Order: sequence, then C-alpha cells, then structure tokens
Amino acid sequence: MSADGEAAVAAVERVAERLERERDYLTELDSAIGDADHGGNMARGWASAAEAVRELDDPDPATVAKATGRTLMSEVGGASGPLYGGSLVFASVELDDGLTPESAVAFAETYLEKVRDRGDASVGDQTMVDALVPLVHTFKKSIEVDGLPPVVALAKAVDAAERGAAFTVPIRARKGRASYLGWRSVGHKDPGATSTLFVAESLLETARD
Amino acid sequence: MSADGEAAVAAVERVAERLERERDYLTELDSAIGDADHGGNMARGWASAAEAVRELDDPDPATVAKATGRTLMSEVGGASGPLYGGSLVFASVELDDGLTPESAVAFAETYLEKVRDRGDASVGDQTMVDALVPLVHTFKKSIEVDGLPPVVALAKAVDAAERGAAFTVPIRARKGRASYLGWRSVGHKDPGATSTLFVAESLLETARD
Amino acid sequence: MKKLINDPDDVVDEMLDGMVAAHPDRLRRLSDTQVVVRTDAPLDEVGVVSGGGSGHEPTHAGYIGDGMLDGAAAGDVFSSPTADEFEALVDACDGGEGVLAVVKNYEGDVMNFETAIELAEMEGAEVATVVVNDDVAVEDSLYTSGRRGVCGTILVHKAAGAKAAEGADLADVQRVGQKVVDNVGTMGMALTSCVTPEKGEPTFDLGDEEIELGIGIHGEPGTERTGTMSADEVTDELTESVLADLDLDEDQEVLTIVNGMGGTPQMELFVVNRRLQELLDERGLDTWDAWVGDYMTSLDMAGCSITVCAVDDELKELLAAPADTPALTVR
Amino acid sequence: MKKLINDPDDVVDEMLDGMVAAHPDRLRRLSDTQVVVRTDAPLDEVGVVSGGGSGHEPTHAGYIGDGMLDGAAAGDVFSSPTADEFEALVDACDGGEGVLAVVKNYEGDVMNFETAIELAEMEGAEVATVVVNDDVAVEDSLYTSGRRGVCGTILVHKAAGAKAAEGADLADVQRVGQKVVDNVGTMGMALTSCVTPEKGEPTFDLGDEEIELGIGIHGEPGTERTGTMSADEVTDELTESVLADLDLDEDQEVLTIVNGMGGTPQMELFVVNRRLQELLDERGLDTWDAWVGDYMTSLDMAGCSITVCAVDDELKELLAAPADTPALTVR
Ligand SMILES: Nc1ncnc2c1ncn2[C@@H]1O[C@H](COP(=O)(O)OP(=O)(O)O)[C@@H](O)[C@H]1O
Ligand SMILES: Nc1ncnc2c1ncn2[C@@H]1O[C@H](COP(=O)(O)OP(=O)(O)O)[C@@H](O)[C@H]1O
Ligand SMILES: [Mg+2]
Ligand SMILES: [Mg+2]
Ligand SMILES: [Mg+2]
Ligand SMILES: [Mg+2]
Repeated sequence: MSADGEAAVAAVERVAERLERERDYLTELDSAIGDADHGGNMARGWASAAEAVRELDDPDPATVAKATGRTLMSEVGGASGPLYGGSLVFASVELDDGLTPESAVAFAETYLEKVRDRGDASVGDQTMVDALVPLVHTFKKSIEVDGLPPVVALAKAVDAAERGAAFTVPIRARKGRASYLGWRSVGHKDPGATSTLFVAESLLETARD
Repeated sequence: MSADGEAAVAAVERVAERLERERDYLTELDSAIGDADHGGNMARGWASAAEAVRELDDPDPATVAKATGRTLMSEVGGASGPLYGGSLVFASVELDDGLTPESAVAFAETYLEKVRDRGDASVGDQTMVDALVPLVHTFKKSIEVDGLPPVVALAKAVDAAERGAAFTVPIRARKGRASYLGWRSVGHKDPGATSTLFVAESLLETARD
Repeated sequence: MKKLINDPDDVVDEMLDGMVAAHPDRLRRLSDTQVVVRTDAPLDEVGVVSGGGSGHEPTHAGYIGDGMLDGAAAGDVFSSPTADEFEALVDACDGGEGVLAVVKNYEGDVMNFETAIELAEMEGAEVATVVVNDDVAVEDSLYTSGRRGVCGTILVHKAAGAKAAEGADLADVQRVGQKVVDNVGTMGMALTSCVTPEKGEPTFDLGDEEIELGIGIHGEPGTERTGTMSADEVTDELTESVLADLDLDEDQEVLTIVNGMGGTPQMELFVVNRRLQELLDERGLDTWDAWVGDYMTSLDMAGCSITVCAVDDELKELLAAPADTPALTVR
Repeated sequence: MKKLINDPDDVVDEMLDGMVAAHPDRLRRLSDTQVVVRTDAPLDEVGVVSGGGSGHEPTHAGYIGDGMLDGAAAGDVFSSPTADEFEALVDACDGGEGVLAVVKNYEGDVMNFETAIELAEMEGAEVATVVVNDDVAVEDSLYTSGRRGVCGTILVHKAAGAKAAEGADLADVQRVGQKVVDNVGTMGMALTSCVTPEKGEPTFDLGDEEIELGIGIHGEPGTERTGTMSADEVTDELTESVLADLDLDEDQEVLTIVNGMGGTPQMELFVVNRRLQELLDERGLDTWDAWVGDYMTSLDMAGCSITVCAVDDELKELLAAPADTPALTVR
C-alpha cells in the first residue's frame, strides 16, 4: 500500500472515530432545528466507509475518497448522504494522479462546488456550506498565494471552518430542515457545518501524524 | 309534601353531596383494582337523581326511591348502574304503603336480595354485598329482635356496614372487575362496598335531622 | 395530561357527532342517545348489534356497515351503556328477523344488556346473545366473574355480520358468533397506562422500567408486572399464553391479530407481527390471515394484544366475506 | 422511553418483514433492500412509487396495492432512503410504461430521488416526478427550502394510482398527481414529542401546558409554541391556516383529512372532525368526503394534522375509485 493510500484509509478511520464520539452532540444539534438524526447518519455512514476502505487492496487516495463517497451515498439517507457522498465521489477524480498540494486544492474546490450544485445553498443559509466556503477558500489561498506547507494550510483552513460553523449560530436558515423554522432558526448551530468541521479536524490530525 | 317525602328527597340530596365529595376517593379505589370510574359513576348518577326527585310533585318515599333507581339505571352504565338502580326500583314497592320501621326493613331486605340476584355475588366476594349484608342484617335484628328505635338501628347498621367495607380489604375478589386480578386483588378496599357505606351514612345523617 | 378534547363531559357526545360527520351516508345517531346505527337500519335480515364503554375506538361504531354491525351503543368512557340505550339500539336494528346482541363479558355490560333484552322481549322482539370472553389473562373459573371480552370481539362482529348478510336466521347467526368465541383467545400488555379524560392522569403507575402483562382494556391491572422486555420477548409471552389456552392441533389454520392499544405506533405492531408469525411457524401452525392495527384500543395506552383464532372452512368464508365499515373493509 | 422493539438498529428491517408477513399475498420485499413492492410488480401500466423515511406508518408501504402504489422505499427512521434504494424501487416497478415518483419535499428525499432518477434514466427508464409540498406551516419562499410534504401525499398516491390503473400514460398520471398538489393544504400540531427508537427520548421538550403548532412529521419544531387549547380551538387554528392558504370559493367541494400523528386515540380525532365539519359548514364549503385516522404519522407523537383538498369531478372520480391496500381500501 502506498503511504498516501495508507494515510487516506487512516483519515477515514479517524473521521469515523471522531463522528462516533460526536454522535450524541450532532444529534442534539439536529434535534433543536431538524429531525435528530445527523449524529446517527454521520456515525453510521462513516463507520461503514471505514470498513469499506479497509477492504480495498492497494488503495490510493482517489480510490479511498471514491469508496467513502459511494458508501455514504448508499448508507446515509437524508440530505447529508448525497451532499457528503455524491460530492466526494465526484471530487475524488481530482486525486486520480496522486495527492499533491495542487490536487488537494482542486479536490476541495470540486467538493465545494458539488455541494453547492446539489443543495443550491449559498453562504449565510445556515448549512454546511458556511463551514465549507471558509475552509476551502483559506486552504486554497494558504497554498497558492502564501505558499504554506499543506499541513499548515490545513490548520488555517480548520480555524476558518470553525469560524464558519460558529457563524451559523446568529443567522437564519434558508435551506435544510431548519429553514422550516423561519426566524426561530436563529441562535442554533448547524449540524452539517459542525460535522464538516469535525471531518476537517480529523483530516488535520491525520496529516500531522 | 309529606314530611316523609320531604325527608326522602333530602336524603337523596345528601347522598348526592356526599358522593360528590367522595368522587376522587372512590375513583382512586376503583383505579387500583378496576377501571377508575366508580367515583364519577356515583357522583353523576346521584346528582341526576337529586335533580329528578326535586322535580316530583308531592313525593312520597316510594316514589322518591323509584325515581332515584330509574335515574341511576339510565345514567350510570357499568356494574353499579343496574345493581344500585334496578334494586332500588324493585325495592321501592315495599314503601308503597308508607315508611314504617317494618317497611324499612322490608325495603332493605328486598334491595339486598335484588343485588344478589342480579350480580350473583355472595359475602366474601369483595363486592358491595360485603357491606350490604351486615348492614341489612344488623338493621333487621335491631328493629325486629332488639326493638330499637329506627335511628338507633340505622346507626348500628352503619357501623356494621363499615366493618363490612373494611372486610373487603384482606380478601380476594370473586366478582366484579377486581376478580380479574386474582390474588392481586387482596389488600384493596372495594369501591362499591365503600360507596354503599357512604350512602348509608348519609341516610343516617338525614334520619338524625 | 394533554388531550385533544373540549370538556371531558362532552367527549363521547362530540366524538359520536364527529364519527357521523365523517360518514353521514353510512351512520345515523338516534336522537337523545349515544346509539349509532346504519342509516338504512333496520334491514330485512337479522340485526347484529354491539356496544360497551367508549375509549376503545374504532370499537364499536367503527364496525357498523355492510357485513358487520347494524348498530352500536356507546357508554361513557369505559362504562357500559345503560339498559335504556341498549334497548333503543335493539329496537332500531330489529327488522323483524330478530337481533343478535354481541356482549363483552363485563358485569356492567352483561347486566345492562340483560335488562334491555328483557325489556325488548316484553315488546315482542326476539333477541339472542353471544357473550365474548376471549381474554386468557383472566382465570375463567368460579373464582372470577369470568374472562373479559377484548379484541376477539371484532371477529365475532365480522362472522355474525357476514352470516346475517347471507340471510341466515337468528339461531344460525348466533351459532357462528359463538363458534368464534369458542375458538379465539387474546392476551394484552401495556407499556404505559391510559389516561381517561375524566381523571386526566394515568389510571395506574408504571415505572420507566416496568410493563404490565395481561392488562385489560380499561386500564384494569394485569396478571403480572415485570421489567421491560424486547418486542420478541413480549410477543413470546403473549403468544404462549394464548396458545396454551387454545391448545391447537398441528397444522391448524389460524387468523391472528396484533392489536394496538391506541398509543403504540404501527411500526411497533409490525415488529411484533414479525415475531408472532415466526413463532406460529415454529409451532407448526398455519396462518391463514394476519391482521395488524388498532382494532380494540384503550384510549392512549401504549401496548398491544395478540389474538389467535382457529378457523375452519365456515369461519374462513365468513371472515373473508365482504365488509364495508369505517374501520374495516374487506373486498 | 419504552417501546415494543428489539434493537433500534433493526427496527425498520423487522417492521418491513412484519408488514410482508401480514400481507404475503400482496407485498414482496426486494432482497437486500428496504424496498417493498406488490407481489406482481411490474404491471403493464405506469408504475407509481413513493418512499421516504420510516416512522410514518402506514406511510409508505401501507398504500401499496391495486389503485395506489406499486412500491415504496423505506429509509431509516426519519431519514430518506438512499439513491440506491430509490433506484431499485424504480427498476422493480417499471413495466415499460414509465414510472411516476411521488416525492415529499425534503432536501434529503429530493436529492436522493433525483440521483436515483438520473441513474435509472441512464438505463433507459422514463421517470416523472411529483413533489408534494402541502404543509402550509412552512413559508414557501426563497427564504426556505420550500414547504414540506405531509399528509396530502396520501391523496397524491390515491389519485395517481387510480389514474395509472385506468391505463393512462405517464404524463397524464403525473398531471393528476400534480393537480392534487396544487389543490391541497395541511397543517399539523403536537401535544407531545415523538421519541425515535435511536434516541429513546423526546426529540423536543414540550411542557405540560404547551403545544406546538405547525409541527413537522419528523419532530421538527413548528411555527409557534403556545399554551394548551381545547380541541375546538386547535381545530380552528389549523383549519384557518389551511383555508387562508387555499383561498377557496364558496361552495367549493372538498375532501378533508383529520390525521392522527401516531399517539392520539381515534376518539380525539373524531372530536376534531366534529368541529372541522362545523367550521367548513360555517364557511360555506361543501365536504364531499371526510377521512379520519392515522394516515401519515410521526412515530408515537400525540397530535393531529388537518388536510383540506379542493376536488373537481376528475379528482372526485379518482379519489373514489377502488383501491385495495393494507391501509386504505375503497370500494
Ligand atoms: N440544501 C442544502 N445545502 C447544503 N447543506 C444542506 C442542505 N440541506 C441540508 N443541508 C445540511 O445537511 C444537514 C442535515 O443533515 P442530516 O440531518 O443528516 O439530513 P436530514 O436533514 O435529511 O435529516 C444540515 O445541518 C445542513 O448542514
Ligand atoms: N357481580 C357483582 N355483584 C355485586 N357487586 C358487584 C358486582 N360486580 C361489581 N360489583 C360492584 O360494583 C362496583 C364497581 O362499580 P363501577 O365501578 O361503577 O362499575 P364497573 O365495574 O362496571 O366500572 C364494585 O366495586 C363492586 O362493589
Ligand atoms: Mg437531520
Ligand atoms: Mg369501575
Ligand atoms: Mg366502568
Ligand atoms: Mg433526516
């Protein structure tokens, strides 16, 4: 197994562990403004993904990303299934020629684009997009403009995603179940933005190892 | 209105007031071993009966007893409706020639007989019969053998009924809903025996006035 | 406890009006009573009537219609109708061929119905009775007032109603009703107590880790209070009790009912049905038909009952015959 | 919270097996999926399919049968089925005349169904969609993801299924489904929260003196939390919201549904129906048919929703056409 492939499998496993630990918290967030299943959706989906990628022979990062996306698509119903899963499948092609700082940026950009396409949400709609946009923009700028090493860039991106997730609290939802609440959605942290942050944090931890 | 008729109406009113006060208590007893409605059944039925007898012109004790029985029959579903109501209608004929110590005894005996006929319960089955038998037997003996004045006889009968109601606690039910419980019925006071005691107590209070 | 009601004293009255408003072409309420009959009653055939306390909806009025009941009397919540009401019911459903009264074995119901029948017979009506006592949780002996009538009652309505619709005479209609009674057993359980509109609080206290087996449909305590169990364990307990009572031969064909008590979602009833069918299969019994739903409820109680009825060719024909009622349609 | 379940992870799987066990002659489960189809699918006519999260029983699989759905995909509790499952469903119900997918307007359902449809179309299938969004509690604007699909969905199943049974083509089946969507509105309320098997505790806290208006069928908070009200007041609130949205002409004929959320006994639904019909009458509307029961539930939530659908001759014919499904029979 290539070192990058091994790291990719480890990253998925790390995400799965983290989301299992955050299961109740994410479900609590989703109870307040949704239907109380985001924790279960994520924990279950990523646990299956970890199982699936562990079974790949000789995986590379693209295969791992694609298998993860496919598993999420078929294991997670709900909005987060096609958003996380479909976008991963699509973005994985950017890694076909291996994991480099450039391909990582392309992967992140494609992932974001696909989430926006499918969900039709913009920044400020109180969704995962609010965490994703600062994450991807900061990552791209740190690599392409500031020339920072990928791990440092990712750390900055995680900080940005954290602010993005926090930003969902004081605003009103326009997409997702929370939008049904109208003004009552103000004051709640979006579950999908929060899980996106947890995924990013787990990737960073793996990259640091 | 004859004095006896007036007293009969007052007695029904007094019973109605008492059972209204005991509504929750009787329902509580019925919750433990039945279906939690004896308090409502009695309070509602006797309140209607009080209304009905108040509307009689020139009532006598027999008419009051009959009207009370009819009202209970048509207002109270459940076991207590036909037991209390039907027996009263039937026993009322004993008062057709007026209220005397002798007719009062006959009334009580017929009432008891009718309850036993319809419900097929014997003493010791944890039903209203357990209060009625000592009540009627003591009343009859006090009048016919001991020659006591009716009010004194009734007071003794009430004491006897109280012991009868208490006697339902340590025994197992064989009739009524409590019988469904088998041995679990032991330890509970029978609602119908208890309401029978309350009725007798109200009659005694009226007789003393 | 919160409920969608107005004044508790009006709940039965308003419910009956609401039922008739949902089915004005089928149901008619006799004025000044709590009796509901089919709009075209009496028919030119044996009338089949039922009744009892309210709170068991869709029992009883929900089963009025072609192939089942001609009418039903509703008592107050959990209280038998009075003799007067039963009499009005019998009268309205008597088209000259006689009336079968389906009575659940509770002393209140039996005594009030008996009084009504005596009165109706004095007026020249011919009335026969079937007393349903399918609840195997209660010991049927000299030491009790006999077993309670519970969910098996629906099958008596169905068989007797189908027989009457065939134009059979009163004795024959009674015979098939009694045949169901002789072949059916039920046992129920509760996860929570019901709450009557009148009391507004649970009729009995059941801890968070407790369930009640052998519960009655009026919140009467059951035969045993135990710790919580899985759906499969509950199903095993109830089914074994019913089968022990029925004592069926191998390969016997049966109809089963998984009945919800009112507060239990269908999801859970289907989970129970899954295990029930598995168990019957293991026992070598042959499920001819399996019903799942709320047939005989106890207000908002959470829990279920399991009914097993042994069927022969005659009962199969009657139970599968067309019926068109608000709560049960067979075609 | 006590439930009749085994492992929460198995509840949907076991429920589906239990449903099929209750109706083995009508329902078939596609192996390795949570998709249920009629035993004889695909038919030689337009297939009508539906699906969504579980916990709304009898929705969805309860409506499979003659004159309604050909199949339905069940997601986990309150979670949309995955694209894979929807794809298997479409495939199993495509007899060559095309398939109408009835989708409730939730982003999860829509996105997963869309993905499935793209996949199925790549295989040459012809698929049309009707997106149901009858919940008037939600503002239908750029500021929301649109109104939710709730109890009105049943009427879409019914009308589209009846049209398909007539042998109409896909465009026509879609047209009548859409016609229902254009003429129906629903609003719900909760007395208590539902409890998901997974969480085992109420999804939201509602005080003893509080109710939630405009509740969703997944325990999503509603539009307003208020103090408890009488059944008549609740009915007035819900009905006025629906009527304000529909804006009907006087004498318009309507079909109404008083739908139970799963934990509310029928007694209370009939009390609500009584006031609903009184109110429509006051407003000069003409009730053509009134349904009362548990059609689109939210597990064990106590509460109800009120649906009003304006009907013309075509819809009346389709809604009254025969249907024979586990949960709805029309004859
Ligand atoms: N249209 C959308 N665009 C982007 N993100 C969305 C959209 N709809 C929902 N989401 C995200 O999905 C999350 C909810 O996921 P989840 O609870 O798993 O699915 P569901 O809402 O179907 O139950 C929300 O917190 C939000 O971040
Ligand atoms: N067969 C019977 N014989 C005598 N008394 C009976 C019989 N059955 C019931 N009772 C009496 O009736 C009482 C219950 O009355 P009530 O609660 O009003 O009716 P129900 O049991 O129908 O709800 C019991 O406590 C008991 O005293
Ligand atoms: Mg969610
Ligand atoms: Mg009682
Ligand atoms: Mg009672
Ligand atoms: Mg969901």
